[in-house]
Amino acid sequence: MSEVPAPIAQVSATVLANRRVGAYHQITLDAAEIAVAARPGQFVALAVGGSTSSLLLRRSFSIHRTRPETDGSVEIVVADAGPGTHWITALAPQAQVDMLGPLGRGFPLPASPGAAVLIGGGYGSAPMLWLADVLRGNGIEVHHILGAATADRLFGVDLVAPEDGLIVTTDDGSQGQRGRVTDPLTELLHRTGAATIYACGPMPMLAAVTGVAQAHGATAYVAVEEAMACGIGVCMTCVLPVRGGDGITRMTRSCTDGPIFEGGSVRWEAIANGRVAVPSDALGAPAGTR
Amino acid sequence: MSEVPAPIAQVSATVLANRRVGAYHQITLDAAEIAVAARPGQFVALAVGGSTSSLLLRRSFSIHRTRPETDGSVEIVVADAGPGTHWITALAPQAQVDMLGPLGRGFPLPASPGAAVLIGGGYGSAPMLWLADVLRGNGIEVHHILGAATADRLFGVDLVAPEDGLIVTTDDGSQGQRGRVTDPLTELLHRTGAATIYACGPMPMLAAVTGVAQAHGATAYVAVEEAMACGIGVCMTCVLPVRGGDGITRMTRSCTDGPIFEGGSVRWEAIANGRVAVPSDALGAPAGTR
Amino acid sequence: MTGVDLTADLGRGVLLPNPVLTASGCAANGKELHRVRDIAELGAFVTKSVKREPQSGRGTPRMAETPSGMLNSIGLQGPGIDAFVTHDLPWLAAVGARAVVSIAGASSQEFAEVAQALVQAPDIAAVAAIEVNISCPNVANRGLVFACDPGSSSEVLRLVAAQVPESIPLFAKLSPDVTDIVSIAAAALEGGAHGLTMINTLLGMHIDIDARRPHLFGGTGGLSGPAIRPVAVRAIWQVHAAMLAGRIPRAPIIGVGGVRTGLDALELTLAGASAVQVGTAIFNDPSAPWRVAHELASWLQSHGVNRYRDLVGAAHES
Amino acid sequence: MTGVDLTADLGRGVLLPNPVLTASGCAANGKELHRVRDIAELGAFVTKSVKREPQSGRGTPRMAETPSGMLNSIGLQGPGIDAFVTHDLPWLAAVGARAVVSIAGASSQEFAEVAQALVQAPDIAAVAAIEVNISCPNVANRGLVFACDPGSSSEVLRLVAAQVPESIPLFAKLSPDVTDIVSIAAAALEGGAHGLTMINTLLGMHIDIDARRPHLFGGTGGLSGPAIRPVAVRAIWQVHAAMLAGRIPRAPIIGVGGVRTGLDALELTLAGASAVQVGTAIFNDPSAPWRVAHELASWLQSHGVNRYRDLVGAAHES
Ligand SMILES: Cc1cc2nc3c(=O)[nH]c(=O)nc-3n(C[C@H](O)[C@H](O)[C@H](O)COP(=O)(O)OP(=O)(O)OC[C@H]3O[C@@H](n4cnc5c(N)ncnc54)[C@H](O)[C@@H]3O)c2cc1C
Ligand SMILES: Cc1cc2nc3c(=O)[nH]c(=O)nc-3n(C[C@H](O)[C@H](O)[C@H](O)COP(=O)(O)OP(=O)(O)OC[C@H]3O[C@@H](n4cnc5c(N)ncnc54)[C@H](O)[C@@H]3O)c2cc1C
Ligand SMILES: Cc1cc2nc3c(=O)[nH]c(=O)nc-3n(C[C@H](O)[C@H](O)[C@H](O)COP(=O)(O)O)c2cc1C
Ligand SMILES: Cc1cc2nc3c(=O)[nH]c(=O)nc-3n(C[C@H](O)[C@H](O)[C@H](O)COP(=O)(O)O)c2cc1C
Ligand code: FES
Ligand code: FES
Repeated sequence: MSEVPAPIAQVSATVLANRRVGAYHQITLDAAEIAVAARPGQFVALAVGGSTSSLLLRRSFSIHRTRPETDGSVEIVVADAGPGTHWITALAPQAQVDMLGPLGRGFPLPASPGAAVLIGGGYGSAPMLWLADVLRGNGIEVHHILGAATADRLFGVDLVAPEDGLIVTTDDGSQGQRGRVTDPLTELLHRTGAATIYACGPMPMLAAVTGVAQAHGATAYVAVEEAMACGIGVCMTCVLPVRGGDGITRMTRSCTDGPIFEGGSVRWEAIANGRVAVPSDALGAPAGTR
Repeated sequence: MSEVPAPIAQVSATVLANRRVGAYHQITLDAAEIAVAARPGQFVALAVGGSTSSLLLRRSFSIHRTRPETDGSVEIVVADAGPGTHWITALAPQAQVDMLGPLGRGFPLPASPGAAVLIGGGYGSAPMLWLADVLRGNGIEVHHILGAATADRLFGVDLVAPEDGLIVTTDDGSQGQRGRVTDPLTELLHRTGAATIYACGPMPMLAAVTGVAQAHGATAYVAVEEAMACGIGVCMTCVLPVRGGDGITRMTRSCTDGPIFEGGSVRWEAIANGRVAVPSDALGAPAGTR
Repeated sequence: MTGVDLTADLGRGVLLPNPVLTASGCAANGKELHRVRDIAELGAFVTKSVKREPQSGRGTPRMAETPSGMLNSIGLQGPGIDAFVTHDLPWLAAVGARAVVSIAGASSQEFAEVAQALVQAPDIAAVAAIEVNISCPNVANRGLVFACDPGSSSEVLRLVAAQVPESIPLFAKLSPDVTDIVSIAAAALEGGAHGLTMINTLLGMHIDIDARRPHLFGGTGGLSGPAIRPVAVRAIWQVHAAMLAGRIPRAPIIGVGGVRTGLDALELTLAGASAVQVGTAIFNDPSAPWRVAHELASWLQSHGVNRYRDLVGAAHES
Repeated sequence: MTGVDLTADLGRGVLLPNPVLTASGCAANGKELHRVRDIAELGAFVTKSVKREPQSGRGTPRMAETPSGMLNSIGLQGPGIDAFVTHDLPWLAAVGARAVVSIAGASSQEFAEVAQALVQAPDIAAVAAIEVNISCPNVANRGLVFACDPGSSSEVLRLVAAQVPESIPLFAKLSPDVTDIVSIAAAALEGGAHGLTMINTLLGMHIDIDARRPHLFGGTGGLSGPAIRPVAVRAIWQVHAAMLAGRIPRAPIIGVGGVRTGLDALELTLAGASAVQVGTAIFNDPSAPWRVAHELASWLQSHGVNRYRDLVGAAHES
């Protein structure tokens, strides 16, 4: 987590492919500059519509895959959630889209060798398969838990390498085990002796994963998803209360200091119902909240 | 000029064809409801972009042709002049566009039989060829003057019926006679005995045509082009000072009461440099302007 | 929509069948929009602000398109109250529309005279409410807009209220171009308004770069459209909050500013509006007022909300 | 661009190589945007408003997208003036950026203390100007924004001016949320401002319909982006016109509000701005400030205008 900020590339990326995968669109973009520099856990931010679009803010997406050596492509997995993603998921091959990346810090390697558990909730599994490749290349044994509300909202089940472990959960039991990704987690940690967990998905899932990790003495690296206006650290909209190495909690930008945080450093108790409060002991918290 | 307001159709029109013709795009739209009702001189108003477009106001275009009996199509001729027309001229076949029409009043038939002169400046010739067909069908002899700044900005020269007269002018002499559409007009009126002129084009051209017509005792029907926000008579942005039958000048909506006006009724002296002042004798003119 | 009660309550016993109205000046006086769809289906039809005498309005350009909005500088072109009462109001009555008549003046006296002529109209029964457009310049006060000054706002309402029977509610239409809209709302209510319409356009301007001069003939113009919706929501919220806190008397608010969809109408409602007007969106989509009402009803139905009125100001409860 | 003089004149001898600046709070304190392009190429770099102590800012959501704009409610998160002077300013000086330092406070006294700490900074030579962000709430005056009250505006500028050497121009940053922006401009200049920055955000709000509560953690937020450009142009026009008419002292204006393209920057310039800031457009396109400067220069060149300064207020001449 101590990379020196590299230059950010802004490219007019050509859409190479856009195909439907379950509830998502897997979109391949020609963006060699970004593909070369990116690491698992980093993200890209796309502008929506052209100069006459009323939507000004960029939309952020985890990088699913890059192919720096072949076609210089970057791949993302997008759920059609609102007007911005609606426009993005409708992009036809050959269309151009303004893309910034790679953004944020990637997943750190585990402190200790052995096994790691990778947890993806919904499209949160998008960055996990690439991360698995990198971990495996570093001699780490990989176990996946992929979960979603329903079978069509699972992503990547068929992309898991045969040598990796795989558990699938759905809330409604339409595929894999019925339940949450955390349900099989304790048993898996026991069984594999994994001391490192990587997780990407909705905030309540990340909080729950962190809880299990802590109970187990494991380290969880979580990829958070806060609403972002810029993606590059200039707007201060994407903050979370995160405890620093000095024990002080600061409202910390998830775009530049994240999106990967060590789960135990995030002040989850401040996060509820889609809102994040400023903990009263945070640096510079208003007097009233103390 | 005394039609009873008919209902206005609002259709999601499918683009059937979009082809480049000189400096313009000739766009064919599937809009049977409008095709059936329209008459030469009327126009349509298109919404630009979808629900996330920052461009809210409709763009108006004269109807070039309709084909109510075959494919129910409406054709317009569009110059790429700014962001709205840029979007429209880029429409691909099968795209949908929200279209209102037919709007405004059409060209009236001549009061007296005989010959008529039809003048089109730039894309202003778009409605003239259809008008020619209708006039010819009513036993009127048709003489065209088509003019533009340069050859590529002429429209419809090749579409003129062989039995009609045709004079072409360009400002730079790149096609036809060098000069303005009004240059050959006096001679043509003399030669043909035409007592009625129809003109569509830029405002200064319409003023000049009206001047020649008046000097000659002819009647000019001109299709004006004022900036329009709605096209249907509700916003009051598209007004011109027009003298009514009662001799009183009113700020008159060109979308509903026009776009065709009898040239002699328009207070041209109030129009200059892209602005229209309120004549001090207009109904309800502010005291200060008297 | 079966099962959903869309009734909007404008106070003083005036109930509208649904909460979607046109905005003054964005639908002329009815005939034009009636070619698109039956205006009697609307909650009410709000007419273009009418003054005592006929008005030519300003020269052109009268409008400029702006990002997600537009500027207009029409100058209240209109027929004058006598012609309105003779021609426009009878037509509105004949098609069965509920009319909200918007009145304007260059002096508080002119407002009162327009109101007087209006209430004497044979078709006064078609008038559901009067909207007093105090967002126009007061010649007696160096052209300062009435709604920018509490004293002028209060005076206009007082003189108008003196002319109008108790059965017709008066809505004062406020300008957002003020430091403290709550104080203007208070003054208008104190003067005699029974409700408030918020907001009128924001003062804006566009420069024609090539001509190096203001684009609009009138120089400045009024900014409207979705671009200003956040300002409308805030103004409605502030005034409704002041009512809930007992700082000003409770009164119905008609929300206006940037409404384009049923969700936009809901947003203004949750902030405190008892009904909602659709203005600039009509220029984009002339069926917008009917569509907004339909989208609103669909949302209520799919979210199990039985009465529109239960949502008025509901965001203040959290 | 050969042959085009882009110099912008901020008064008191401060000349910038080009008239395009970042807007406070839209570019952090430089390091982040420097990853996109060299910030020393900009006319100047405007820092995030800094207060005396570190500020956590508000909870989230801190933003909402709106049509052609956005709402923000950051709450002036920042390191406090001491950390700014120790870490941020030296970095800006080291990369050769011309800094315009934006300062804020909850009391006029706090403004003065921040200014005092700033002018004592070893790197004060990197400071081209100080922008006094008086568009923030005054705790001593029931939280009323300083810039909404002529007296408070004047007082802040007076106390700050007392701390700052003559060589550093002070720009007062005004809020558009006032009935009469010319009177606030007059008060700020009278207090000791050498110039004005216009405009800060408009107060707005967005309701979360499903949650039935204000979307922003802070309730209301500041509206910015192209949506508000017509309001910025109007404010600049009104104040520049008052200067031309001799009603208030002449002083340079830095224009800000909705600038996305070189043509937008020209529009603010023709209305009366001597330089222009780019804010929200950065979130859409982080290279926007450089692109705007380039587009501006291209326009000047293709239109045969040799000096940018000749266009300042030129639309008033027609
Ligand atoms: C670091 C990061 C990685 C992400 N990775 C993915 C991914 O791989 N696949 C995917 O489908 N989505 C991903 N998201 C979420 C995605 O950015 C949002 O779904 C998208 O911005 C919604 O935009 P919209 O216009 O469709 O929806 P709207 O809800 O209408 O968006 C309105 C505004 O809120 C913001 N917003 C809304 N929801 C979110 C959200 N969940 N996160 C951030 N901003 C939001 C938008 O950017 C926009 O400004 C990621 C978000 C972040 C921050
Ligand atoms: C009755 C009528 C018939 C027309 N027929 C044709 C036609 O057949 N072919 C054709 O190419 N053009 C025609 N025009 C002009 C066409 O409407 C404009 O070129 C177009 O609106 C410009 O939009 P824009 O976004 O591309 O340009 P911009 O200049 O960026 O437009 C900005 C705004 O100004 C308005 N506007 C700008 N120029 C005009 C104009 N000349 N007339 C009306 N509004 C304008 C636009 O509607 C928009 O609101 C007609 C206009 C009218 C009123
Ligand atoms: C072209 C135009 C004309 C208007 N005329 C009037 C008017 O006569 N009286 C009035 O009270 N408001 C008038 N308004 C303001 C609207 O009624 C409304 O308050 C404002 O436009 C904001 O709503 P909107 O964003 O839905 O348009 C006018 C607005 C426009 C765009
Ligand atoms: C996220 C955000 C944060 C801002 N923070 C500040 C600030 O700290 N100080 C300040 O004076 N203005 C601040 N502003 C206002 C901008 O500097 C600018 O005045 C306003 O956004 C209008 O310009 P724009 O439309 O180009 O963004 C902020 C704006 C935004 C969008
Ligand atoms: S998204 Fe702008 S600072 Fe993080
Ligand atoms: S364009 Fe709206 S009235 Fe004519």
